[in-house]
Amino acid sequence: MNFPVINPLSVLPEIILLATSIVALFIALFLPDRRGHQLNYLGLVGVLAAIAVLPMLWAKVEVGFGGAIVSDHFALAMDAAILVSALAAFLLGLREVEPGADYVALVLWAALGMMVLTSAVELLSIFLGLEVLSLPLYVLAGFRRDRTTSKEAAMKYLLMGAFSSGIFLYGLAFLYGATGKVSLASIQAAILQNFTSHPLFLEIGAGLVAVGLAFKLALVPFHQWVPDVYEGSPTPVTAFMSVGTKAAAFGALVRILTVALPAGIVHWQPLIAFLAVLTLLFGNLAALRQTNMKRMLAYSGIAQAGYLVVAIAANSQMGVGAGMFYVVAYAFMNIGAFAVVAALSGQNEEGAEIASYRGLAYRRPWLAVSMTVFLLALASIPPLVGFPGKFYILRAAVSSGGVLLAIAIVVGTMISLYYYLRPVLLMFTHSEETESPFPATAHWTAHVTVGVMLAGTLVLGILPGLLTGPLQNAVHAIYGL
Amino acid sequence: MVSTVVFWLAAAVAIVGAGGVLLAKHPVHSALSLVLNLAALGVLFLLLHAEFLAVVEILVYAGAVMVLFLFVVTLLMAGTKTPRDEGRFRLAYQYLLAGLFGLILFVLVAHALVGADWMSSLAATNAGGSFGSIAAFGTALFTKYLLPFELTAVVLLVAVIGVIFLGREHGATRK
Amino acid sequence: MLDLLFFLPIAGAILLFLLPQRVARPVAFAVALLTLVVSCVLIPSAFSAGGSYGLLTSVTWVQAWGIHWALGLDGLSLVLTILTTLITTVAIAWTPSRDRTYYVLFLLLEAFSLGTFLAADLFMFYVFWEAMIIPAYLLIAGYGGQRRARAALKFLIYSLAPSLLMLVAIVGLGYEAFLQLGHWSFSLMALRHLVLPVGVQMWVFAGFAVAFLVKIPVFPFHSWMPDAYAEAPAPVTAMLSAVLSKTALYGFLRIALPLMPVAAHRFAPALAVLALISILYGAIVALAQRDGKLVIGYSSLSHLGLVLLGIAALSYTGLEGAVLQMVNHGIYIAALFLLFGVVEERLGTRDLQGMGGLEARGPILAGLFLVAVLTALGLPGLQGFAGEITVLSGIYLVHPVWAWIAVVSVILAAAYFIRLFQKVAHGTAPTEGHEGKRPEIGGVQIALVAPLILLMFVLGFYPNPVPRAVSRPLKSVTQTVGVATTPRPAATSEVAGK
Amino acid sequence: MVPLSYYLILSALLFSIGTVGVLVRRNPLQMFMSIELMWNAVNLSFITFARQYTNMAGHVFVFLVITVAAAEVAIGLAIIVVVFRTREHADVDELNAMKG
Amino acid sequence: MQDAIGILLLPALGSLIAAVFGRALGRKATSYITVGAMAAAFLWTVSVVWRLLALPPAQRSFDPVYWQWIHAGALQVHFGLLIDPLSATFLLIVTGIGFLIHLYSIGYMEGDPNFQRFFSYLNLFALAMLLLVTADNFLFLLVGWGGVGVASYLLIGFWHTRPSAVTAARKALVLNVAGDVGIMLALFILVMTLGRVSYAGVFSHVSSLTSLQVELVAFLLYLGAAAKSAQFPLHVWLPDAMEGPTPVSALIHAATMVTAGVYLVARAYPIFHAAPVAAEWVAGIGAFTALFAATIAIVQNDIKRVIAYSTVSQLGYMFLAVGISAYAAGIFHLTMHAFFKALLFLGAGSVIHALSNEQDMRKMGGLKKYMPITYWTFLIGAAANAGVPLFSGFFSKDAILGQALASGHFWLWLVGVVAAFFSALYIFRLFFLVFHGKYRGDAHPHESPPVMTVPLVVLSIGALLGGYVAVPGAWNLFDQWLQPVFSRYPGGILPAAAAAPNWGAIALTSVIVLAAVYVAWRYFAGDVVREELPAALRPIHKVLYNKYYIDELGHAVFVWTVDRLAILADLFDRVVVDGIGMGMARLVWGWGEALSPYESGYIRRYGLAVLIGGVCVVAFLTLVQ
Repeated sequence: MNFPVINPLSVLPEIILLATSIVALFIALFLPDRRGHQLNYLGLVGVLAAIAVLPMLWAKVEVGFGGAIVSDHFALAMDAAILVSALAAFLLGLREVEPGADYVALVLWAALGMMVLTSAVELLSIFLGLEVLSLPLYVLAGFRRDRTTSKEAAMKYLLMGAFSSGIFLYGLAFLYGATGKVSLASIQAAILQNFTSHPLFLEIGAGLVAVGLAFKLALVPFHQWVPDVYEGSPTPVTAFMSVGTKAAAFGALVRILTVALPAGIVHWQPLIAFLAVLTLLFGNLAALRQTNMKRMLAYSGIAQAGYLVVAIAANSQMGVGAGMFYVVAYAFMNIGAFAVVAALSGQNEEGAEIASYRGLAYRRPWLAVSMTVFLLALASIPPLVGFPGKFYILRAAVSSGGVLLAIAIVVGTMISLYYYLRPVLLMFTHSEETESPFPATAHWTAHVTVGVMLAGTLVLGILPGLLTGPLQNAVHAIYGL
Repeated sequence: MVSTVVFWLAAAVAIVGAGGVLLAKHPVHSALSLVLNLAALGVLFLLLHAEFLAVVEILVYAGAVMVLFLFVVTLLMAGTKTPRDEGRFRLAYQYLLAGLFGLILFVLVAHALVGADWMSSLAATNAGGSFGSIAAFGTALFTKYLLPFELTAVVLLVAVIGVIFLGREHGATRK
Repeated sequence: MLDLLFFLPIAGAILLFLLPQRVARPVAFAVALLTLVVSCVLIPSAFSAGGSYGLLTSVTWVQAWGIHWALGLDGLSLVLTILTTLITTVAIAWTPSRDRTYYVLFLLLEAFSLGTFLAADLFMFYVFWEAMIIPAYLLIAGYGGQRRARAALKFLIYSLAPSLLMLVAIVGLGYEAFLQLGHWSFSLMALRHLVLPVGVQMWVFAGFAVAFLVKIPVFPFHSWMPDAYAEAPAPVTAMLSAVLSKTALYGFLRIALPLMPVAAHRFAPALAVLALISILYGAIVALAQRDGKLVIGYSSLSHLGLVLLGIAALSYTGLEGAVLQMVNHGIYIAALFLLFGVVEERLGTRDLQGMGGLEARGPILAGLFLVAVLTALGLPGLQGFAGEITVLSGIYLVHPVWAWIAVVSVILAAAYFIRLFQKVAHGTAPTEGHEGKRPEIGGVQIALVAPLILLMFVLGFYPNPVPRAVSRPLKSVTQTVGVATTPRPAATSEVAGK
Repeated sequence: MVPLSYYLILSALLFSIGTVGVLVRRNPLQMFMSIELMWNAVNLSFITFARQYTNMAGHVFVFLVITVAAAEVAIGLAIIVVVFRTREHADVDELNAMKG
Repeated sequence: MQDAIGILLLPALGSLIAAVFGRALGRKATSYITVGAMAAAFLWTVSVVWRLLALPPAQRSFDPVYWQWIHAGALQVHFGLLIDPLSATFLLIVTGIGFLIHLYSIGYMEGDPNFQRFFSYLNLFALAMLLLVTADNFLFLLVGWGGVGVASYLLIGFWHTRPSAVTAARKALVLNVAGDVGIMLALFILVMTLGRVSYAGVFSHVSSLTSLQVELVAFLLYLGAAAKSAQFPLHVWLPDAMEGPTPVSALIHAATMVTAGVYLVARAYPIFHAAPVAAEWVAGIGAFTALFAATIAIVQNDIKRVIAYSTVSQLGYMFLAVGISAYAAGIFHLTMHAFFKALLFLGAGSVIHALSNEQDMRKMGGLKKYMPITYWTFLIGAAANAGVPLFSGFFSKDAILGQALASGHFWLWLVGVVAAFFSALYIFRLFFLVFHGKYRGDAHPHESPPVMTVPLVVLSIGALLGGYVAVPGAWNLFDQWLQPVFSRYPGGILPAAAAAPNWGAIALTSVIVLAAVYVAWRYFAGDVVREELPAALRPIHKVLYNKYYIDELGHAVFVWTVDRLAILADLFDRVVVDGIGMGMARLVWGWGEALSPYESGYIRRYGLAVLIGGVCVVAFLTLVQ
């Protein structure tokens, strides 16, 4: 037997997360339950350690497990976004979810699954990554078992998730069936050498795989679970999965579609473009009428996914770069927004009703200003990070001839202005009520999260060049596969 | 020749089992139909030289998993009750559309499959070499596909911890 | 030095956060004044020889996207820069606010407006263009009148939504640069070298034009204007009308015309039609307003329509007149809004029916208001006339019919402005309420508005510095647009720009 | 000899029946069973393809799918129990507290 | 001649000081400063004229340029002053009569709370008027033009608590601005065609314009002139302008501003010469206005209104003159008119002042014995206005009529003669109603203070003797004085002017005028006012009394229409324009709402969407390719 070269470096962050989770579970055996929440900090440390090794790994592309997984720049960049969102899950989790070892372990595993999904280059690992991502999230969505909405979220997520996993799996089967290969590189090679058993298999496979990932990305019409699950899940989990899942699914979609399945042969490009337009229009329109902040952010997230997918539809290196940038941008602004919601919430999501934000600027100026910044960033107002993000995507769209895509983005953004800016207006309107619905203080970790996200939103907004250069390398890396 | 007969028999059973899952009123009946379906699939796996997987399918799936299902069906008193009738037509055209698009899906995929001419040339017998053997399977699993195999460990861990968490009496263990 | 102009107000805004509330107003004023001084100090350097800009700072901002932090100063940006700093200085200290944030936002508004005028890179132009809207929005939303929430949101959406089309246009230009130059670029100077296909020119121009037309505003894109102008506090309205609207007109001169000359020719008739409608429509609607602020607001619609018409004429004289009128409009409209703000504050209403007798009870205020009104209605000898006559003759040179139509508004302007003044100043004072407060302007405000009043006279009798300052940039615009300008004496043989 | 495409068509049929099952059943357990049906239909495809290419990857895939399915069932059933233990009817249509 | 600008600066300073420091300086000091400024300006003017006279006639023209006003493309304008006999004449009128009226105002406005402001406005007016007449280009002419309009607006509306004054002021301003627009348009044509706006530049290149262009320019200039000089049908603002204080009426609405139109036509004579159609039009409208206004004046009862219509009528004569190219005659009449009309207004002001602001002539009468100085000076003014032989008006009016006849405009001459009859009739009707008969009012009439009577006396001397600078058949100093101006470019001198006076025509007019005076004496010198009229005359009286309903017509056509249009446009703005924007917003919102049912909360429905979406995806990929 020829054992493959495992190359632990290629999965170093994953190993760190896994080790941390094991340690957490182990410690939990000896820790009194009331101190269980301290494990949260352990999780934090684990994630920080994983983040810390990313720059080390940046130097060189590491291939592991006989080519099943690569730690290239693309993967590392996506990992960063995922880890940041995992960080948020820990930082924000202290108050709402009463975390213990189980919470810590589940979050870490979900993050692990996400990271595998973005770095796996072979169908089996991709599938496993998707499942490792999904299963903990089903549980996490229902983590507040005392809340009907949380349980309902778990149920909906589970059933829809398993259903779409089935579809995804069937798609993988067809990709496998078309070429007899499971590694993306060899699939691509087979396609390019016209060595496919039947071209339609590729199309079916690409379609079903896209549907499965579109489900995770919350593209219309596969998005319907998103508002319910985001609303019902505990806020830290929502923050985590809204960003992490999208980053992971984006990574996988990029690897499978733009890298493995050349758009000239497998005709997914118009499809993805259509889905993108549908998604961003639908998401923005549906967000208009929301009264619950989390639900509004869920629809906003759908719309944002639409923008993100435009980057894929551009089917170019620039598009991939734009998508990566946007994922990072989205991580900062979206987590930031959820962080403010969490900071305003105690046990019971007091911060979810938009109406209760009235006059916030005069009661909690720091949070109100931060929220304003995040919402403006989501509305892609310069000089906040959402703007260069969207600029990059527009650039990619226009340069691949997709002026209509660009116009669609613009129309979607126009619609979005209303719902992003109405809360801002509300926060800056003097309120007659003296009674604040929010708890008087927030946990310090929430403030830290808000601060970090604010810094990211501003710094990357003003100096997008910090990211664009490295991302350019990342794009080359993925195409150099 | 035998294999042809076995295929048609197993296929028929599998379809019947699937139909049972789809149509049976009581969940227990559905579960039993699914067992039937899985058993038939096991037979088909055998025909395709996947002896090990056939065993796994029947042992793990038809055995362990379905027992778990039945266990839960009986655990949930509510599960034995059928859903209220008044809600049946709440999504009236759901049935119509689901059936229609299920059919379209099948037709689309089948259309692609029928068009694939290479399919006819398969010899059901000896594919040669060690294909389908446990040894070959094990080799593949532990060499080329080591990473996914390792990941299943995480999946199982998730299952364990998740179920422990969910099964715990709420609020009993903390504070 | 140029960067200083932008960062000074930004630094001031940050500083204000750290200082106690009670010094906010003087500090904000000092910062604004300092900015004004800096902008005046820069006057000579705007005309130093060399490239198209007299002063240019350029640092790579985002390498990968070909974006530069580039600020450029030439005569055109100079006059608008000084206008901005001047109006800000006057407006920021106009009314005392109990809230430090007010001044912070005001300084941010100044900084971003300056950025828009100075940007030598389209990306930067867009960034400032959008960023500018936010402080304005918050100023309306936080400090406006009764219906401010609706007004602010309307302002915001009307301002931001069309700007996004401009963003697409900008990206399109960048891509064209990539196709032709081999690298992405948004530098105005680099983009001038492009030879854009007509189709591209058309849609890019359209993208810019829509954003600009809404911001100016021009009929039928003006419906944010009545709400925003009416509900915003007077100094903010002054900024909106005096400075923010100019950014759009400036955009036409700086970007739309020189970069898309063919499209400019094709779109000019359409722009002219909209401008003509605005001119007459604004004037007619102004006649019917009961809200004094809206009379001024609709007058602005009419007057800015004239500026746009001057631009659409694409003649050198028209452009010179347009810029002159931009400066003039900025000064008198700011004065009008500020002074009317005092009236409103003292009488507690904007309804003209409930006013009157100001001439007897607040003669100084009435006198200052009169001067501003006369300037605005284009009284010969005051500053409004200089711009009006130049822009109209510029239009007449090319399209006499446009000028014939536009000139009707001069008569209407006399009618509605005099109606406004008479309602405010003449007649007897309303009998109910208001007896407590003497409707007279305060000393500080007199000192603040005095420079504006003075400028109305000075620029009325000696407007020449403005056209002289902008002649080089505008000549280069007309050269690009390729319109044979009027026969000019030999002095014009020196070639400006590229 | 039965052509391999027959297996695949059978697989497609079972998959379609599974999807329809998910959409028409209201009992969460039956929905879940339908999902299992889908997954197993896919398994059949994998094995068929593996047979076609005499490539063990399909087999490994099926093995992994079965493992994951087992784990998923465990978690899924646990969630179903948590959700429906307190309810009278096991009807997913009753879970619509969140919508719009 | 560089220093001629001082004439402008003096009133400018006076106005500024009175406006800014008036309150601090007090009434007395303010009046000294402003009146002093006018006096100094007058003396300065005299010195300028003196120096002009010292030069040979052909060199009596100076055009100092002070600064470049604007240099923007085609528009290049310098600020410069043109000092020649024509502008010098106006300078003399404006500063001289202006000084007298300033002086008079000290008495008249005594006790007004806004005394200082009044003088500031008066000086401002003087500044604008001086600028108007000395500007060396059309643009600065327009500056002065607009300036006098605004000063007039301010002074008409000076008593701003009177609603009628406010309305009258607005009417005056809007109509004046309408006239400004005419000049602006003319200016644009000049800029476009000649690239010049200076008089010298334009006049020496008139020949390069097409005849259509030059006619258009002439008509547009005339539009401005007609608005300012109250020519039919733009005269409607002038009678209403009598709402202002009487010195204002005297200065602005009689002596100076309203004659600016005549000045403009005279100044632009090369253009009008090249535009015969426009010139005929000017003359025709002038003659018509002379008759038309005179008929109205006969039946009015308000003393100032009569004089106002008289002004309109006299302006008609002047336009008649300049229209037939009898420029010197027109300016001559203008000058004489300045004397006697200022005199009449100030006299009327004296009466009104004496009667505590009573303006209705039916409540006057018999004032002869209370106010002797006013009576005698007024008599001179009335005689001059009527054209009674040997008074100044006689000479100037006959110069116009004579040249009309000589140049072959028989019908214009006839209209002028008929108007002369009415002129004499209305002014002596006024005179007899006010000063003869029995006093019918209830105030206590008294003679005005010297500060008011001295100007009356001075003006009456002018009205009495001014005419003798040009005695028909003997000498014409006035023509000689203006000759260098009108001979510079072709068309300034009417060939007929040299012809011998038509003694028959002069005699005829004299007889007609004297007949009119007799009729007036016969009917209006009695103790009571005759109210009853013959039945045949009643409808005519009604039409005349209502000024031919021109005001009503204008109101209906313009004011009413524009007001309705404004209200409609405002409605349109609120409902349609705003509605479209808001409607789009609501539409988008509606789409958002419409999506709501699809997010039903039912898991199975979500699954169905996934299936349908998935099937569509697969169908697209497998079938569409």
